[in-house]
Amino acid sequence: MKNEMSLSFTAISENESFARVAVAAFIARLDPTLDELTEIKTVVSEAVTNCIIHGYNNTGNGQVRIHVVLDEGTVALEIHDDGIGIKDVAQAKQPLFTTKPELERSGMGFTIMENFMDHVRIETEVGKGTTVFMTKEVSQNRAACK
Amino acid sequence: MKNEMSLSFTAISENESFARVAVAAFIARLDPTLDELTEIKTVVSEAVTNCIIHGYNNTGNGQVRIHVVLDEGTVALEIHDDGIGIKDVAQAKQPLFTTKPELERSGMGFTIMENFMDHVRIETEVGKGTTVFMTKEVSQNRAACK
Amino acid sequence: MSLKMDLEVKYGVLCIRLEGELDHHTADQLRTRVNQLMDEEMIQHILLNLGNLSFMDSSGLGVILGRYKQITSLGGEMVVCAISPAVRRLFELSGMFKIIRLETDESDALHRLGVA
Amino acid sequence: MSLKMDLEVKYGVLCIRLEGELDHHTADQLRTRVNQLMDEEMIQHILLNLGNLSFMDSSGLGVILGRYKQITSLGGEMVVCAISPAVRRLFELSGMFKIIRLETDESDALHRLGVA
Ligand SMILES: Nc1ncnc2c1ncn2[C@@H]1O[C@H](COP(=O)(O)OP(=O)(O)O)[C@@H](O)[C@H]1O
Ligand SMILES: Nc1ncnc2c1ncn2[C@@H]1O[C@H](COP(=O)(O)OP(=O)(O)O)[C@@H](O)[C@H]1O
Repeated sequence: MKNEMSLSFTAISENESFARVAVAAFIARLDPTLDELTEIKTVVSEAVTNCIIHGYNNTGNGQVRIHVVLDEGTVALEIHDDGIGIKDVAQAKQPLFTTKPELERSGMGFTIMENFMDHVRIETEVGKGTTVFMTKEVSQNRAACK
Repeated sequence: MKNEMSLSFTAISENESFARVAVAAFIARLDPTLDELTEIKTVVSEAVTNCIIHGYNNTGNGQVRIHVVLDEGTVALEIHDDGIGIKDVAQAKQPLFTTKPELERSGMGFTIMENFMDHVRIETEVGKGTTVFMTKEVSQNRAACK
Repeated sequence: MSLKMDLEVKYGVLCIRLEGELDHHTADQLRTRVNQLMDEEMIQHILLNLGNLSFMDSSGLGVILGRYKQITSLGGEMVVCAISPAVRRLFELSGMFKIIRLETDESDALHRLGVA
Repeated sequence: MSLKMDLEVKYGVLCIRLEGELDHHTADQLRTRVNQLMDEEMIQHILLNLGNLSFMDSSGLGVILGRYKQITSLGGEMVVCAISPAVRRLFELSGMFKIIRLETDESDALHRLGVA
Protein backbone atom coordinates (compact mmCIF):
# COMPACT_ATOMS: atom_id res chain seq x y z
CA MET A 1 0.00 0.00 0.00
CA LYS A 2 1.39 3.35 -1.05
CA ASN A 3 0.59 6.30 1.18
CA GLU A 4 1.67 9.85 0.50
CA MET A 5 1.61 13.26 2.08
CA SER A 6 2.51 16.77 0.98
CA LEU A 7 3.14 19.65 3.27
CA SER A 8 3.95 23.27 2.64
CA PHE A 9 4.47 26.06 5.15
CA THR A 10 5.82 29.57 5.61
CA ALA A 11 9.64 29.61 5.63
CA ILE A 12 10.13 30.74 9.23
CA SER A 13 12.22 29.05 11.89
CA GLU A 14 9.21 28.53 14.19
CA ASN A 15 8.00 25.91 11.71
CA GLU A 16 11.11 23.72 11.89
CA SER A 17 9.83 21.72 14.85
CA PHE A 18 6.39 21.46 13.26
CA ALA A 19 7.94 19.94 10.12
CA ARG A 20 9.75 17.31 12.20
CA VAL A 21 6.64 16.39 14.17
CA ALA A 22 4.46 16.18 11.06
CA VAL A 23 6.84 13.89 9.19
CA ALA A 24 7.42 11.75 12.28
CA ALA A 25 3.65 11.39 12.80
CA PHE A 26 3.17 10.40 9.18
CA ILE A 27 5.80 7.66 9.20
CA ALA A 28 4.81 6.37 12.65
CA ARG A 29 2.66 3.59 11.17
CA LEU A 30 5.78 1.98 9.71
CA ASP A 31 6.76 1.47 13.33
CA PRO A 32 10.38 2.58 12.87
CA THR A 33 12.87 2.16 15.70
CA LEU A 34 13.53 5.18 17.91
CA ASP A 35 16.92 5.62 16.23
CA GLU A 36 15.39 5.61 12.77
CA LEU A 37 12.77 8.12 13.86
CA THR A 38 15.47 10.39 15.29
CA GLU A 39 17.49 10.11 12.07
CA ILE A 40 14.51 11.07 9.94
CA LYS A 41 13.56 13.97 12.21
CA THR A 42 17.16 15.17 12.06
CA VAL A 43 17.41 15.15 8.26
CA VAL A 44 14.04 16.89 7.96
CA SER A 45 15.36 19.54 10.32
CA GLU A 46 18.57 19.93 8.30
CA ALA A 47 16.90 20.25 4.93
CA VAL A 48 14.07 22.53 6.14
CA THR A 49 16.52 24.80 7.96
CA ASN A 50 18.59 25.05 4.78
CA CYS A 51 15.52 26.14 2.79
CA ILE A 52 14.76 28.84 5.37
CA ILE A 53 18.30 30.15 5.94
CA HIS A 54 19.97 29.58 2.60
CA GLY A 55 17.17 29.18 0.04
CA TYR A 56 15.13 32.14 1.27
CA ASN A 57 17.99 34.00 2.98
CA ASN A 58 16.10 34.15 6.27
CA THR A 59 13.57 36.61 4.87
CA GLY A 60 10.52 34.71 6.08
CA ASN A 61 9.12 34.98 2.57
CA GLY A 62 8.49 31.83 0.60
CA GLN A 63 7.19 28.36 1.22
CA VAL A 64 8.98 25.16 2.12
CA ARG A 65 7.44 22.04 0.58
CA ILE A 66 7.79 18.50 1.84
CA HIS A 67 6.58 15.40 0.06
CA VAL A 68 6.66 12.00 1.76
CA VAL A 69 5.88 8.66 0.15
CA LEU A 70 5.65 5.46 2.16
CA ASP A 71 5.90 2.34 0.05
CA GLU A 72 6.29 -0.91 1.95
CA GLY A 73 9.11 -0.18 4.39
CA THR A 74 10.67 2.65 2.41
CA VAL A 75 10.37 6.31 3.29
CA ALA A 76 10.97 8.71 0.39
CA LEU A 77 11.38 12.35 1.39
CA GLU A 78 11.48 15.38 -0.88
CA ILE A 79 12.21 18.79 0.63
CA HIS A 80 11.95 21.80 -1.63
CA ASP A 81 12.29 25.57 -1.78
CA ASP A 82 11.86 28.08 -4.61
CA GLY A 83 14.87 30.02 -3.37
CA ILE A 84 18.31 31.03 -4.58
CA GLY A 85 19.62 27.58 -5.53
CA ILE A 86 23.12 26.17 -5.07
CA LYS A 87 25.96 27.11 -7.45
CA ASP A 88 28.41 24.32 -6.63
CA VAL A 89 26.72 21.21 -5.22
CA ALA A 90 29.93 19.20 -4.82
CA GLN A 91 31.40 21.96 -2.68
CA ALA A 92 28.15 22.40 -0.70
CA LYS A 93 28.21 18.73 0.24
CA GLN A 94 31.69 18.87 1.77
CA PRO A 95 31.76 18.49 5.56
CA LEU A 96 32.19 21.85 7.34
CA PHE A 97 31.60 23.85 4.16
CA THR A 98 29.19 26.72 4.69
CA THR A 99 28.46 30.01 2.94
CA LYS A 100 27.09 31.50 6.16
CA PRO A 101 29.82 31.24 8.83
CA GLU A 102 28.58 34.57 10.25
CA LEU A 103 25.40 32.76 11.28
CA GLU A 104 27.49 30.12 13.04
CA ARG A 105 26.45 27.43 10.58
CA SER A 106 28.44 24.27 11.15
CA GLY A 107 28.49 23.13 7.53
CA MET A 108 27.44 19.65 8.64
CA GLY A 109 23.90 19.58 7.22
CA PHE A 110 24.51 17.57 4.05
CA THR A 111 27.02 15.32 5.84
CA ILE A 112 24.34 14.42 8.40
CA MET A 113 21.75 13.80 5.66
CA GLU A 114 24.13 11.47 3.85
CA ASN A 115 24.99 9.63 7.04
CA PHE A 116 21.45 9.16 8.28
CA MET A 117 19.72 8.26 5.03
CA ASP A 118 20.29 5.51 2.44
CA HIS A 119 20.28 7.84 -0.57
CA VAL A 120 20.53 11.60 -0.93
CA ARG A 121 20.18 13.46 -4.22
CA ILE A 122 20.17 17.22 -4.72
CA GLU A 123 18.47 18.97 -7.62
CA THR A 124 19.04 22.69 -7.81
CA GLU A 125 19.02 25.61 -10.20
CA VAL A 126 20.50 28.98 -9.34
CA GLY A 127 17.72 31.53 -8.92
CA LYS A 128 15.01 28.87 -9.07
CA GLY A 129 15.34 26.69 -6.02
CA THR A 130 16.56 23.45 -4.50
CA THR A 131 15.06 20.01 -3.90
CA VAL A 132 16.67 17.38 -1.70
CA PHE A 133 15.49 13.81 -2.37
CA MET A 134 16.22 11.23 0.31
CA THR A 135 15.19 7.64 0.90
CA LYS A 136 15.53 5.29 3.80
CA GLU A 137 14.47 1.72 4.38
CA VAL A 138 13.13 1.34 7.90
CA SER A 139 13.30 -1.95 9.77
CA GLN A 140 9.61 -2.54 10.27
CA ASN A 141 8.85 -4.22 13.51
CA ARG A 142 6.47 -6.71 11.87
CA ALA A 143 5.53 -8.26 15.20
CA ALA A 144 3.84 -5.01 16.17
CA CYS A 145 1.75 -4.80 13.01
CA LYS A 146 -1.85 -5.76 13.61
CA MET B 1 2.61 37.67 11.96
CA LYS B 2 0.72 35.44 9.57
CA ASN B 3 1.82 31.84 9.34
CA GLU B 4 0.29 29.25 7.07
CA MET B 5 0.49 25.57 6.29
CA SER B 6 -1.01 23.30 3.65
CA LEU B 7 -1.23 19.57 3.94
CA SER B 8 -2.51 16.92 1.57
CA PHE B 9 -2.57 13.18 2.03
CA THR B 10 -4.05 9.94 0.72
CA ALA B 11 -7.70 9.55 1.77
CA ILE B 12 -7.29 6.50 4.02
CA SER B 13 -8.40 6.15 7.61
CA GLU B 14 -4.83 5.51 8.84
CA ASN B 15 -4.12 9.19 8.11
CA GLU B 16 -6.84 10.58 10.40
CA SER B 17 -4.62 10.61 13.47
CA PHE B 18 -1.73 12.05 11.44
CA ALA B 19 -3.95 14.95 10.34
CA ARG B 20 -4.87 15.72 13.95
CA VAL B 21 -1.26 15.59 15.14
CA ALA B 22 0.00 17.77 12.28
CA VAL B 23 -2.61 20.50 12.82
CA ALA B 24 -2.10 20.39 16.59
CA ALA B 25 1.68 20.72 16.17
CA PHE B 26 1.24 23.66 13.82
CA ILE B 27 -1.03 25.63 16.14
CA ALA B 28 0.98 24.78 19.26
CA ARG B 29 2.89 28.08 19.16
CA LEU B 30 -0.37 29.96 19.83
CA ASP B 31 -0.23 28.20 23.19
CA PRO B 32 -3.92 27.23 23.18
CA THR B 33 -5.51 25.69 26.27
CA LEU B 34 -5.78 21.91 26.39
CA ASP B 35 -9.54 22.21 25.80
CA GLU B 36 -9.04 24.36 22.72
CA LEU B 37 -6.46 21.92 21.38
CA THR B 38 -8.85 19.02 21.90
CA GLU B 39 -11.65 20.93 20.17
CA ILE B 40 -9.48 21.65 17.15
CA LYS B 41 -8.22 18.07 16.96
CA THR B 42 -11.81 16.86 17.14
CA VAL B 43 -13.10 19.05 14.31
CA VAL B 44 -10.10 18.11 12.13
CA SER B 45 -10.94 14.48 12.78
CA GLU B 46 -14.63 15.05 11.90
CA ALA B 47 -13.98 16.89 8.66
CA VAL B 48 -11.16 14.60 7.49
CA THR B 49 -13.20 11.48 8.25
CA ASN B 50 -16.09 12.94 6.24
CA CYS B 51 -13.80 13.49 3.23
CA ILE B 52 -12.62 9.87 3.45
CA ILE B 53 -15.97 8.16 4.10
CA HIS B 54 -18.44 10.39 2.33
CA GLY B 55 -16.44 12.46 -0.16
CA TYR B 56 -14.42 9.54 -1.50
CA ASN B 57 -16.84 6.78 -0.47
CA ASN B 58 -14.15 4.93 1.43
CA THR B 59 -12.33 3.97 -1.76
CA GLY B 60 -8.90 5.09 -0.58
CA ASN B 61 -8.55 7.03 -3.82
CA GLY B 62 -8.18 10.76 -3.69
CA GLN B 63 -6.45 13.33 -1.56
CA VAL B 64 -7.64 15.25 1.48
CA ARG B 65 -6.32 18.82 1.65
CA ILE B 66 -5.97 20.91 4.78
CA HIS B 67 -5.03 24.57 4.87
CA VAL B 68 -4.33 26.33 8.16
CA VAL B 69 -3.71 30.04 8.65
CA LEU B 70 -2.65 31.49 11.99
CA ASP B 71 -3.18 35.23 12.24
CA GLU B 72 -2.73 36.73 15.69
CA GLY B 73 -4.83 34.48 17.92
CA THR B 74 -7.13 33.18 15.19
CA VAL B 75 -6.93 29.72 13.65
CA ALA B 76 -8.53 29.41 10.22
CA LEU B 77 -8.97 25.84 8.99
CA GLU B 78 -9.98 24.69 5.52
CA ILE B 79 -10.56 20.98 4.91
CA HIS B 80 -11.22 19.87 1.37
CA ASP B 81 -11.93 16.87 -0.85
CA ASP B 82 -12.55 16.51 -4.58
CA GLY B 83 -15.25 13.95 -3.92
CA ILE B 84 -18.97 13.52 -4.48
CA GLY B 85 -20.15 16.75 -2.84
CA ILE B 86 -23.27 17.31 -0.71
CA LYS B 87 -26.71 17.68 -2.31
CA ASP B 88 -28.57 19.25 0.62
CA VAL B 89 -26.28 21.10 3.03
CA ALA B 90 -29.06 22.22 5.41
CA GLN B 91 -30.11 18.60 5.85
CA ALA B 92 -26.51 17.39 6.22
CA LYS B 93 -25.97 19.83 9.09
CA GLN B 94 -28.87 18.51 11.14
CA PRO B 95 -27.87 16.62 14.28
CA LEU B 96 -28.10 12.85 13.82
CA PHE B 97 -28.58 13.11 10.06
CA THR B 98 -26.40 10.69 8.15
CA THR B 99 -26.48 9.12 4.71
CA LYS B 100 -24.43 6.15 5.93
CA PRO B 101 -26.28 4.59 8.88
CA GLU B 102 -25.01 1.17 7.69
CA LEU B 103 -21.51 2.31 8.65
CA GLU B 104 -22.79 3.26 12.14
CA ARG B 105 -22.22 6.96 11.50
CA SER B 106 -23.69 9.01 14.32
CA GLY B 107 -24.63 12.03 12.19
CA MET B 108 -23.01 14.29 14.79
CA GLY B 109 -19.99 15.49 12.76
CA PHE B 110 -21.27 18.90 11.65
CA THR B 111 -22.97 19.47 15.01
CA ILE B 112 -19.62 18.96 16.76
CA MET B 113 -17.84 21.26 14.30
CA GLU B 114 -20.41 24.00 14.90
CA ASN B 115 -20.19 23.58 18.66
CA PHE B 116 -16.40 23.53 18.91
CA MET B 117 -15.56 26.33 16.44
CA ASP B 118 -16.59 30.00 16.22
CA HIS B 119 -17.61 29.84 12.55
CA VAL B 120 -18.28 26.97 10.17
CA ARG B 121 -19.04 27.39 6.49
CA ILE B 122 -19.51 24.64 3.92
CA GLU B 123 -18.84 25.04 0.21
CA THR B 124 -19.77 22.09 -1.92
CA GLU B 125 -20.69 21.10 -5.44
CA VAL B 126 -22.18 17.74 -6.33
CA GLY B 127 -19.65 15.68 -8.26
CA LYS B 128 -16.85 18.17 -7.59
CA GLY B 129 -16.13 18.15 -3.89
CA THR B 130 -16.58 19.78 -0.52
CA THR B 131 -14.66 22.35 1.51
CA VAL B 132 -15.35 23.07 5.17
CA PHE B 133 -14.08 26.46 6.39
CA MET B 134 -13.79 26.93 10.14
CA THR B 135 -12.32 29.61 12.38
CA LYS B 136 -11.63 29.80 16.06
CA GLU B 137 -10.12 32.46 18.28
CA VAL B 138 -7.83 30.85 20.83
CA SER B 139 -7.19 32.42 24.22
CA GLN B 140 -3.45 32.91 23.94
CA ASN B 141 -1.69 32.46 27.19
CA ARG B 142 0.37 35.65 26.75
CA ALA B 143 2.30 35.06 29.94
CA ALA B 144 3.90 32.02 28.36
CA CYS B 145 5.00 33.84 25.20
CA LYS B 146 8.67 34.65 25.19
CA MET C 1 -1.32 7.18 18.78
CA SER C 2 -3.68 4.28 18.39
CA LEU C 3 -6.25 2.47 20.45
CA LYS C 4 -5.55 -0.13 23.11
CA MET C 5 -8.53 -2.39 23.73
CA ASP C 6 -8.86 -4.59 26.78
CA LEU C 7 -11.90 -6.87 26.49
CA GLU C 8 -12.92 -9.14 29.35
CA VAL C 9 -16.10 -11.11 30.06
CA LYS C 10 -17.07 -11.11 33.75
CA TYR C 11 -20.35 -12.65 34.99
CA GLY C 12 -21.74 -12.35 31.44
CA VAL C 13 -20.80 -8.68 31.25
CA LEU C 14 -18.47 -7.60 28.47
CA CYS C 15 -16.07 -5.10 30.03
CA ILE C 16 -14.51 -2.90 27.35
CA ARG C 17 -11.56 -0.84 28.59
CA LEU C 18 -10.21 1.66 26.09
CA GLU C 19 -6.98 3.60 26.15
CA GLY C 20 -5.72 6.06 23.53
CA GLU C 21 -7.66 7.45 20.60
CA LEU C 22 -11.05 6.33 19.31
CA ASP C 23 -11.63 7.71 15.81
CA HIS C 24 -13.06 6.28 12.57
CA HIS C 25 -9.96 4.15 11.99
CA THR C 26 -9.80 2.61 15.45
CA ALA C 27 -13.63 2.43 15.74
CA ASP C 28 -13.53 -0.11 12.91
CA GLN C 29 -10.99 -2.15 14.87
CA LEU C 30 -13.11 -1.98 18.02
CA ARG C 31 -16.31 -3.01 16.18
CA THR C 32 -14.58 -6.06 14.71
CA ARG C 33 -13.19 -7.21 18.07
CA VAL C 34 -16.45 -6.72 19.96
CA ASN C 35 -18.63 -8.38 17.34
CA GLN C 36 -16.30 -11.36 17.20
CA LEU C 37 -16.43 -11.77 20.97
CA MET C 38 -20.23 -11.42 21.04
CA ASP C 39 -20.49 -14.20 18.46
CA GLU C 40 -18.36 -16.51 20.57
CA GLU C 41 -19.62 -15.85 24.07
CA MET C 42 -22.95 -15.29 25.82
CA ILE C 43 -22.95 -11.59 26.65
CA GLN C 44 -25.76 -10.07 28.72
CA HIS C 45 -24.58 -6.51 29.30
CA ILE C 46 -21.79 -4.16 28.22
CA LEU C 47 -19.67 -2.07 30.57
CA LEU C 48 -17.52 0.68 29.07
CA ASN C 49 -14.45 2.01 30.85
CA LEU C 50 -13.39 5.17 29.02
CA GLY C 51 -11.28 6.69 31.80
CA ASN C 52 -8.07 6.38 29.80
CA LEU C 53 -9.48 7.41 26.45
CA SER C 54 -7.57 10.56 25.54
CA PHE C 55 -9.40 11.33 22.31
CA MET C 56 -12.78 10.52 20.78
CA ASP C 57 -14.79 11.93 17.91
CA SER C 58 -18.24 11.24 16.43
CA SER C 59 -17.04 7.95 14.92
CA GLY C 60 -16.52 6.83 18.51
CA LEU C 61 -20.08 7.86 19.36
CA GLY C 62 -21.22 5.83 16.35
CA VAL C 63 -19.48 2.60 17.36
CA ILE C 64 -20.72 2.97 20.97
CA LEU C 65 -24.29 3.60 19.81
CA GLY C 66 -24.02 0.60 17.51
CA ARG C 67 -23.04 -1.67 20.40
CA TYR C 68 -25.77 -0.07 22.54
CA LYS C 69 -28.39 -1.03 19.96
CA GLN C 70 -26.96 -4.52 19.73
CA ILE C 71 -27.03 -5.22 23.46
CA THR C 72 -30.45 -3.63 24.08
CA SER C 73 -31.91 -5.69 21.24
CA LEU C 74 -30.74 -8.73 23.23
CA GLY C 75 -32.49 -7.34 26.32
CA GLY C 76 -29.26 -6.13 27.96
CA GLU C 77 -27.94 -2.81 29.16
CA MET C 78 -24.89 -0.63 28.53
CA VAL C 79 -23.22 1.34 31.32
CA VAL C 80 -20.21 3.64 31.37
CA CYS C 81 -18.09 3.53 34.50
CA ALA C 82 -15.33 6.07 33.88
CA ILE C 83 -15.05 8.92 31.46
CA SER C 84 -12.39 11.52 30.65
CA PRO C 85 -13.33 15.22 30.41
CA ALA C 86 -12.84 15.33 26.62
CA VAL C 87 -15.13 12.36 26.09
CA ARG C 88 -17.69 13.57 28.65
CA ARG C 89 -18.23 16.70 26.58
CA LEU C 90 -19.05 14.69 23.45
CA PHE C 91 -21.40 12.47 25.44
CA GLU C 92 -23.23 15.52 26.77
CA LEU C 93 -23.38 17.22 23.38
CA SER C 94 -24.99 14.19 21.79
CA GLY C 95 -27.32 13.22 24.63
CA MET C 96 -25.63 9.88 25.26
CA PHE C 97 -26.29 10.07 29.00
CA LYS C 98 -30.01 9.86 28.27
CA ILE C 99 -29.56 6.25 27.22
CA ILE C 100 -26.31 5.12 28.82
CA ARG C 101 -25.98 5.27 32.61
CA LEU C 102 -22.78 6.61 34.19
CA GLU C 103 -21.47 4.74 37.24
CA THR C 104 -18.54 5.71 39.45
CA ASP C 105 -16.39 2.61 38.95
CA GLU C 106 -16.36 -0.90 37.54
CA SER C 107 -17.45 -2.79 40.67
CA ASP C 108 -20.22 -0.29 41.24
CA ALA C 109 -21.32 -0.72 37.65
CA LEU C 110 -21.31 -4.53 37.89
CA HIS C 111 -23.32 -4.24 41.07
CA ARG C 112 -25.95 -2.04 39.45
CA LEU C 113 -26.20 -4.43 36.54
CA GLY C 114 -27.20 -6.96 39.22
CA VAL C 115 -24.43 -9.44 38.45
CA ALA C 116 -21.94 -8.83 41.29
CA MET D 1 8.47 21.13 21.82
CA SER D 2 10.87 23.91 22.54
CA LEU D 3 14.08 24.42 24.48
CA LYS D 4 14.37 24.92 28.21
CA MET D 5 17.60 26.68 29.15
CA ASP D 6 18.95 26.73 32.69
CA LEU D 7 21.99 29.01 32.94
CA GLU D 8 23.96 29.30 36.16
CA VAL D 9 27.36 30.77 36.95
CA LYS D 10 29.31 28.72 39.51
CA TYR D 11 32.94 29.57 40.45
CA GLY D 12 33.26 31.51 37.19
CA VAL D 13 31.97 28.55 35.16
CA LEU D 14 28.87 29.08 33.07
CA CYS D 15 26.79 25.92 33.48
CA ILE D 16 24.36 25.54 30.58
CA ARG D 17 21.71 22.89 31.16
CA LEU D 18 19.50 22.18 28.17
CA GLU D 19 16.25 20.28 27.98
CA GLY D 20 14.08 19.70 24.90
CA GLU D 21 15.02 20.43 21.30
CA LEU D 22 18.00 22.39 20.02
CA ASP D 23 17.46 23.35 16.39
CA HIS D 24 18.04 26.51 14.33
CA HIS D 25 15.10 28.30 15.96
CA THR D 26 16.05 27.52 19.56
CA ALA D 27 19.81 27.86 18.82
CA ASP D 28 19.15 31.56 18.16
CA GLN D 29 17.45 31.84 21.55
CA LEU D 30 20.34 30.08 23.27
CA ARG D 31 22.98 32.26 21.58
CA THR D 32 21.18 35.44 22.70
CA ARG D 33 20.88 34.29 26.32
CA VAL D 34 24.49 33.10 26.59
CA ASN D 35 25.98 36.17 24.93
CA GLN D 36 23.98 38.45 27.21
CA LEU D 37 25.19 36.61 30.29
CA MET D 38 28.81 36.64 29.09
CA ASP D 39 28.58 40.41 28.65
CA GLU D 40 27.35 40.85 32.20
CA GLU D 41 29.50 38.42 34.16
CA MET D 42 33.09 37.24 34.23
CA ILE D 43 33.00 33.77 32.72
CA GLN D 44 36.12 31.59 32.66
CA HIS D 45 34.83 28.27 31.36
CA ILE D 46 31.67 26.74 29.96
CA LEU D 47 30.10 23.49 31.13
CA LEU D 48 27.39 21.92 28.98
CA ASN D 49 24.85 19.55 30.44
CA LEU D 50 23.03 17.92 27.51
CA GLY D 51 21.66 14.91 29.35
CA ASN D 52 18.05 16.01 28.88
CA LEU D 53 18.38 17.24 25.32
CA SER D 54 16.01 15.05 23.32
CA PHE D 55 16.80 16.47 19.90
CA MET D 56 19.68 18.31 18.27
CA ASP D 57 20.68 19.01 14.68
CA SER D 58 23.63 20.73 13.00
CA SER D 59 22.36 24.17 14.07
CA GLY D 60 22.96 22.95 17.61
CA LEU D 61 26.50 21.95 16.67
CA GLY D 62 26.94 25.45 15.24
CA VAL D 63 25.86 27.32 18.36
CA ILE D 64 27.99 25.05 20.56
CA LEU D 65 31.04 25.53 18.32
CA GLY D 66 30.41 29.28 18.38
CA ARG D 67 30.49 29.36 22.18
CA TYR D 68 33.54 27.07 22.13
CA LYS D 69 35.41 29.59 20.00
CA GLN D 70 34.29 32.42 22.23
CA ILE D 71 35.44 30.82 25.48
CA THR D 72 38.74 29.50 24.09
CA SER D 73 39.54 32.96 22.69
CA LEU D 74 39.25 34.15 26.30
CA GLY D 75 41.63 31.39 27.37
CA GLY D 76 38.92 29.17 28.81
CA GLU D 77 37.69 25.65 28.19
CA MET D 78 34.42 23.97 27.29
CA VAL D 79 33.41 20.60 28.74
CA VAL D 80 30.33 18.44 28.29
CA CYS D 81 29.18 16.53 31.34
CA ALA D 82 26.15 14.59 30.16
CA ILE D 83 24.94 13.64 26.74
CA SER D 84 21.96 11.75 25.36
CA PRO D 85 22.47 8.97 22.77
CA ALA D 86 20.92 11.04 19.94
CA VAL D 87 23.24 13.96 20.61
CA ARG D 88 26.29 11.74 21.15
CA ARG D 89 25.93 10.44 17.61
CA LEU D 90 26.03 13.96 16.15
CA PHE D 91 29.04 14.82 18.31
CA GLU D 92 30.86 11.73 17.05
CA LEU D 93 29.94 12.34 13.43
CA SER D 94 31.30 15.85 13.53
CA GLY D 95 34.41 15.21 15.61
CA MET D 96 33.27 17.40 18.49
CA PHE D 97 34.91 15.16 21.08
CA LYS D 98 38.29 16.09 19.61
CA ILE D 99 37.88 19.58 21.02
CA ILE D 100 35.32 19.27 23.79
CA ARG D 101 36.05 16.93 26.70
CA LEU D 102 33.32 14.64 28.02
CA GLU D 103 33.10 14.27 31.82
CA THR D 104 30.80 11.95 33.76
CA ASP D 105 28.91 14.54 35.77
CA GLU D 106 28.80 18.21 36.72
CA SER D 107 30.87 18.02 39.90
CA ASP D 108 33.46 15.93 38.13
CA ALA D 109 33.55 18.47 35.31
CA LEU D 110 33.94 21.42 37.72
CA HIS D 111 36.73 19.52 39.45
CA ARG D 112 38.60 18.89 36.19
CA LEU D 113 38.25 22.56 35.27
CA GLY D 114 40.19 23.16 38.49
CA VAL D 115 37.55 25.33 40.12
CA ALA D 116 35.90 22.99 42.65
N1 LIG E 1 18.18 24.97 0.18
C1 LIG E 1 19.34 25.60 -0.11
N2 LIG E 1 19.37 26.69 -0.89
C2 LIG E 1 20.52 27.33 -1.18
N3 LIG E 1 21.72 26.91 -0.72
C3 LIG E 1 21.77 25.83 0.07
C4 LIG E 1 20.60 25.11 0.41
N4 LIG E 1 20.97 24.07 1.19
C5 LIG E 1 22.31 24.14 1.32
N5 LIG E 1 22.82 25.19 0.65
C6 LIG E 1 24.25 25.56 0.53
O1 LIG E 1 25.04 24.45 0.92
C7 LIG E 1 25.90 24.80 2.01
C8 LIG E 1 26.14 23.61 2.91
O2 LIG E 1 24.94 23.21 3.51
P1 LIG E 1 24.99 22.39 4.88
O3 LIG E 1 25.91 21.23 4.72
O4 LIG E 1 23.60 22.07 5.28
O5 LIG E 1 25.66 23.38 5.93
P2 LIG E 1 25.16 24.74 6.62
O6 LIG E 1 23.66 24.80 6.55
O7 LIG E 1 25.64 24.60 8.02
O8 LIG E 1 25.79 25.86 5.88
C9 LIG E 1 25.21 25.97 2.68
O9 LIG E 1 26.12 26.77 3.40
C10 LIG E 1 24.60 26.70 1.48
O10 LIG E 1 25.56 27.50 0.81
N1 LIG F 1 -16.93 15.71 2.65
C1 LIG F 1 -18.20 15.27 2.40
N2 LIG F 1 -18.53 14.83 1.15
C2 LIG F 1 -19.78 14.38 0.90
N3 LIG F 1 -20.77 14.33 1.81
C3 LIG F 1 -20.49 14.76 3.06
C4 LIG F 1 -19.20 15.25 3.42
N4 LIG F 1 -19.24 15.61 4.72
C5 LIG F 1 -20.50 15.36 5.15
N5 LIG F 1 -21.26 14.85 4.17
C6 LIG F 1 -22.69 14.48 4.25
O1 LIG F 1 -23.24 15.08 5.43
C7 LIG F 1 -23.80 14.10 6.27
C8 LIG F 1 -23.67 14.52 7.72
O2 LIG F 1 -22.31 14.58 8.11
P1 LIG F 1 -21.91 14.46 9.64
O3 LIG F 1 -22.73 15.42 10.43
O4 LIG F 1 -20.44 14.61 9.73
O5 LIG F 1 -22.36 12.99 10.06
P2 LIG F 1 -21.80 11.53 9.65
O6 LIG F 1 -20.41 11.64 9.13
O7 LIG F 1 -21.87 10.79 10.92
O8 LIG F 1 -22.75 11.00 8.61
C9 LIG F 1 -23.07 12.82 5.92
O9 LIG F 1 -23.81 11.66 6.26
C10 LIG F 1 -22.88 12.98 4.41
O10 LIG F 1 -24.06 12.62 3.71
